[in-house]
Amino acid sequence: MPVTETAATINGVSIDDSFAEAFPMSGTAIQITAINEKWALEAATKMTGFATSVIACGCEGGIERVLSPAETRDGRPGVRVLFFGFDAGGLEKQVTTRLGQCILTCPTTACYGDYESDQTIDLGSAIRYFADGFQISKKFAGKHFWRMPVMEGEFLCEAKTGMTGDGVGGGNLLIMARHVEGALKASEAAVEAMKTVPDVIMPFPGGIVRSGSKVGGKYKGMMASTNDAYCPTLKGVTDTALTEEIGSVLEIVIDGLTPDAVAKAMAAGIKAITDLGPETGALRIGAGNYGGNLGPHHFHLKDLLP
Amino acid sequence: MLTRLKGGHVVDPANGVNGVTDLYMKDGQLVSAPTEPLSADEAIDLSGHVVMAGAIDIHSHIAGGHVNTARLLLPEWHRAFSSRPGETALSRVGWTTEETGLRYAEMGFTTVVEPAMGPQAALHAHLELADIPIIDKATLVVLGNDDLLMSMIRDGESEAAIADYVAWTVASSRALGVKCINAGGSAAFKDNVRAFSLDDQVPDYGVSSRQIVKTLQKAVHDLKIPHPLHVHCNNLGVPGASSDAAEATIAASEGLPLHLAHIQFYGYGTEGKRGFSSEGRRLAALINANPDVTVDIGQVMFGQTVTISSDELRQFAGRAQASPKKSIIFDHEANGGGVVPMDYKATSFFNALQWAIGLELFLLIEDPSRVFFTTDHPNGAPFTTYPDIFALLMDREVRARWIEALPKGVAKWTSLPEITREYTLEEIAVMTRASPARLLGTSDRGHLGAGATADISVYRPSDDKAEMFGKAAYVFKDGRLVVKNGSVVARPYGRALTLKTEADKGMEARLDRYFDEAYGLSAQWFKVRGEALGRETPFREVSCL
Amino acid sequence: MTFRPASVICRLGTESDDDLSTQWIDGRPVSTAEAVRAAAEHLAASRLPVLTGDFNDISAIRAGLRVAALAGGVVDHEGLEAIRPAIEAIRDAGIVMGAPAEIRRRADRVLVIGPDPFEGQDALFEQIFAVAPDIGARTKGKTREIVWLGASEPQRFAKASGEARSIGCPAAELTEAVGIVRAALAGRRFADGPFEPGGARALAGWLVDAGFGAVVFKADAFDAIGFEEIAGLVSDLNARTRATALPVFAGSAFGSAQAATWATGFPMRVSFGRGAPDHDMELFKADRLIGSGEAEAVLLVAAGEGRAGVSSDAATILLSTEEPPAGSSVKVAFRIGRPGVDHDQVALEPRFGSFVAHAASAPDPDAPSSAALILSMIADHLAEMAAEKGAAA
Amino acid sequence: MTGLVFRLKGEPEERLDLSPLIPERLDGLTSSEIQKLGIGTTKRDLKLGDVFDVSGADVSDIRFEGGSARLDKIGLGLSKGSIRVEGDVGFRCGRAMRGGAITVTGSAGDLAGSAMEGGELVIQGSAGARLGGPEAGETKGMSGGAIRVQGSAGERAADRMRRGTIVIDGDCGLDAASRMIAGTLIVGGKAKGTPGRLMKRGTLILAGGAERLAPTFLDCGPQDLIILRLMARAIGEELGAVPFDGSPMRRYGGDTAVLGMGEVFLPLR
Repeated sequence: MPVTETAATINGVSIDDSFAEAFPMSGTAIQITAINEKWALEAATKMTGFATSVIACGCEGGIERVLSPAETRDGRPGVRVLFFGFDAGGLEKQVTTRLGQCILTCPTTACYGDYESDQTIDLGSAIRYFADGFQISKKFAGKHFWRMPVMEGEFLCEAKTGMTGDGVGGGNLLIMARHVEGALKASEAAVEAMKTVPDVIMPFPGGIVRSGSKVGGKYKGMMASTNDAYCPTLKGVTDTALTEEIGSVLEIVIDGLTPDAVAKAMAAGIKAITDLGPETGALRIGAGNYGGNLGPHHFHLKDLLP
Repeated sequence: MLTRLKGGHVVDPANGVNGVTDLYMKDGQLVSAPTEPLSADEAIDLSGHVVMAGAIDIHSHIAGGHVNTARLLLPEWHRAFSSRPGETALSRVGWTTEETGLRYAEMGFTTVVEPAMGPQAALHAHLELADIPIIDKATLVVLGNDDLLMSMIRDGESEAAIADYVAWTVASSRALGVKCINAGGSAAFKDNVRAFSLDDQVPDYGVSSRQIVKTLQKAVHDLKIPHPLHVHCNNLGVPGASSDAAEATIAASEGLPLHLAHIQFYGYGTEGKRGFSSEGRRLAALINANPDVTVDIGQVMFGQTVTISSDELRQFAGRAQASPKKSIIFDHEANGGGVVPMDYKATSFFNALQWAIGLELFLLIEDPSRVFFTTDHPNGAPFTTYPDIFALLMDREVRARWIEALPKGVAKWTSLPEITREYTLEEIAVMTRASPARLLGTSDRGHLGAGATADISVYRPSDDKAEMFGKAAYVFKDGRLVVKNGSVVARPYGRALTLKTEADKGMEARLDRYFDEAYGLSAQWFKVRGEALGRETPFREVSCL
Repeated sequence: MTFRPASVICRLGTESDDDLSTQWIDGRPVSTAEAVRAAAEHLAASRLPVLTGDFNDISAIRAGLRVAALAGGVVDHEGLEAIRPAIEAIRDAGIVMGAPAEIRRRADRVLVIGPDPFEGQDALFEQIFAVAPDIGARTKGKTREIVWLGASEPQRFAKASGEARSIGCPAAELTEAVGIVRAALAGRRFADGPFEPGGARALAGWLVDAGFGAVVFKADAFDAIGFEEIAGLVSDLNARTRATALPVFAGSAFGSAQAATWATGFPMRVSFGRGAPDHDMELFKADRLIGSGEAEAVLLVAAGEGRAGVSSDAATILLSTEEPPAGSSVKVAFRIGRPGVDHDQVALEPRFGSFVAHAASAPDPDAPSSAALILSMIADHLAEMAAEKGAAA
Repeated sequence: MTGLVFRLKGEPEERLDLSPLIPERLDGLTSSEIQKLGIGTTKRDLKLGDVFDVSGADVSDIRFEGGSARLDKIGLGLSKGSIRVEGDVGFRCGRAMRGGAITVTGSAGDLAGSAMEGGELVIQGSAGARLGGPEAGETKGMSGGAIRVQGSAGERAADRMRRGTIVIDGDCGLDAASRMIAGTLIVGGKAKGTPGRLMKRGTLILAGGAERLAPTFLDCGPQDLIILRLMARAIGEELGAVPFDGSPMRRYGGDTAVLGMGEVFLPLR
């Protein structure tokens, strides 16, 4: 039975002396604007659909936040969306495919790069041929755009967006509670707090994943399988990480454009969970790792306490 | 005044001289050593220097309508272009008549042949030549796309009649020889034909390119014009078809002398994934095996230049590759032509291979008296690149450095890296002095024997051959010192060398009628009179064989 | 027929056989040598002299360029402004062009655009249009069809061998008319233009179906864009068939421009102010230089009646076929003979598409010297002055 | 270190070639070397010291006190630093510049910003013909950077323009944007003549309207386009307020005589 030391107990919530082990990913950000927030969100939601885990979805993506008209490039309501992939090539393929299917198609949208870097991936440059020779390239004020005539009017898309190879995937918190209601409440509070942190997304449904995983499995070809050490139903028969009072565990996975952004998000999550307290929320906060030998980024919970 | 040129290393293969000896000149001519050596009025010490006859360029587009059109088309490449910061690639060219003479003289060249003068532009060409200082000049007049010649062949007129027409054209235009450019190709292009080979027939005439070449070759031979027919073959620059055209034309020489121009542009095969490979080795072998044939190279060098040619059909095709993107194409009566700017890039696989093919031909053609030193100025490169080419021929280490810098994969497609030959000074003198003079029939030059015109170039020996041949230490033109330490110190005007031919009276009358009836032109307009050129001695006549 | 030398090889005659009635300094008759010396000294002393006029003899422009080179001056031609658009269009975008002699024998369809290109050039008109095409497998024996775009009547083309018709078009909209023919040729759309859409498409089709089409126009009747548009039409046509352009140049400017091009690399408005030739169509315009005061000396070559008028205040050296006007700013004046009449002349011959040496039609040993000779003498004197200066230094 | 100042002594008798007076070429020269720079255009071989008083030292901050329409080639090939001219300039101001900034408080002659590739050129007065255009024979005009003319411009502004932005607050002369290859020309006043002839691509925003358009320009109707808003905003931030605000304009496509991928925006009215 693994022994987990407690690093601290805050407002009755105990925090493991553990760390989240995270991996480098290629990341990027784009800005989607539309005639109103509804259509910007429609496009962003579609584009980030089925983008929970890079293993099966090709990328991890999510809405970072909704942007006010004052914050967007064209003065319309917008959404900032982040995507992460294993490498630049894979990321570009996913982003441009999703761009073509979900933004190009969506009424009134425009799309801009929203990450400054010398390293870039194509946006409009990749999908411009849809315009069948009627595409127009515009370069001004140091920016390059493609304009594509569409039935609704004209789809405007920046040629490229910046990308980073130093993004971080797999920051996480494990939220352990007496029962599922408490775990969910604590997790939701944490996700809401994390959403205020720039440059991060929580790619799973509502930001939360119940099927936390370990590497590999007994069946050939499975890259990941259920994290049995945290499954409450297996508490007795497996090498569990759970104590008796833990009846349900949820996980929040965080991808960020920088390690710092991931750390800030985790800290915000911990604060939200501890603020909620053990009665309505979680009893304990842990983090997932693989012993520290696989991922270069180690986010120790004790460093992130409120 | 007798001048003694003392103690130089004289390289004069025409007279079998290769060693330190004195030369004497008087009244613009070389003379035999006087019995009393101290009798010279003036002595110039050339010890430690290499002394050769003035160099002769047999194929360089230096004057005439198309050359001037190229100047007109490309003001932005001119040296003096008002506001372009820095030097441009073409800016070192002798782009004006004035600079043409100066730049050639500085390298020790004293005779240059403009190889493509249309009969209708003869006065224009000679006006420009008259404005080129220092050097002597000559022209080849272009036939082979003209209605009259093709009609005469079609109608089975006698060889004598055709020869009379050729003689009239040479005499009227004050040419030194005859050139034939993609025989029938320009005429066919005017009938919307876009590809034309040796055995293709010109529409409306039913005469093949081969027939035209053979007919002209025979006429030139029968007229005892020293310079054999100067042929620009069909399909220039077309991978595969170009080398086939050269091969077929070489085979067609059939025992009579024939000169093939800028053979490099025909050395293109179709192997490899780019469909572009070297046929240099094969062409060199063909030329080695055909002693009737002489060639000049038309070496390509890297940088901005412009192609100037009366091969209207190929120039029109080349306009797609124009860089910068603009060109001028002419539909003249008889010949056409085109001016297409070209930027040969060292980074281009194609251009790099073109460069290599030219050098392969230079180095694999064994007899230096049958291969001539040209870039087809400015088609392959401006003539101002000559010093670099001398270095490439004379120094294999220089070649190795250039090959090293080529794009990856080029070396695989050429035998150039394996070739170890280095041209000797004597071979250079054969290629650029003795043989060109013999080829042109100008026995007064190309050598340093008594009676020769005192056109002499003196070089300071150097391991850096580009430096040595780029700036002559001294150049004498007609015995007068015109260049010292690579700079022009005097700029007299030279003359145009013209052939002493006489037109048949009957042909004269026939052509008066023909040009009037067929074209609404006066035959008199084709006749170049020296008085119109405004020089004291515009011409020097060369005898037929 | 003889051709009298008229250029640099000539030297001054002796004072005794000199005609004192053909040159003046400040209105005072002087010897040729005196006048030449005064002209040379004046040019040498001036900051930026400008040579202009009609230079209607290639020998004269060659000598004039030499004068300018030696005097650090500018050379312009009074006819240059008219052909400037043609020069600019040709060098900016290129052209496919043909010789009249070839068009005569081969062109089965001729599109004439704009004002009558053959006004004052009857011989050129005769040369091209007196006969039907007689060579070319695609053209021989065909009846030549002529369309004149921009005329209400075929006028002179009614006399041509073949069939002529006209298509009206306002002069100001000719470039646009050519533009819509190009659009029609490429299958692109166009709005209502100077002639009806069906007409534009029909004209485009007619051109494409030619065996050898010719597009003939007055070289100075269009601005540079208009010229480029016409050249573009011919270029477009050549992708599918054969066609050639014939811009018809009048006057001596284009020939002079060609001579300037071989001598300096540029087709005039060339300055030797800093030694090497420099080119600018605007800055080195004679009128502008004189008007602004940047040039304070002018050498004017004027042939023909009423040409001797000198309007500027700049000190002028005048070479004129007329007597110089009294009381003008003319400092040194030379009476010159008429090229082609009193003297032989080298000029661009439109029918030939190249230069022709014309013998004097009425050679007169007593005629005043040619402009070429006077200019050559001035150049020689400038060269001597430079040599003396060099020797002194 | 104070900026380098060239004070014009008086109206020069001849045109001056001031192309040597850019930071790249002045750097490392002593004051007396600068005085001896040849800037004349006639055989008199005029030196800089004959025409200007020189003070200051910082070559990256050059100022001309006093201008003249005879001061040609100011900032030719400039790649860094700034040049300010208090007064007029002659031909080719900022030609082929690649970076840096030039401000002219007066007016400029022909070919201002000719074939420029980068940097910013501001002319507070008016500009002559061929603003941003190519020199004789060149196949490309302006290919980058930004030009603002607060007055009007002469004929053929933006000829053969390939990239970059030109804003003219006043009118522009005949045939603006002729042979345009790409890029953006914005005109606040009236565009005279027939703008856009032979344009292949590129954008003309003619906020003050055009005298006429050729029939090879086709009306595509009123368009409400994000790109207009974006350009108004981004170019406004770069060069100051622009004479359009991104609201709908009428779009024409052309010139179909050539490629037809260009566009002209005119006010709805």
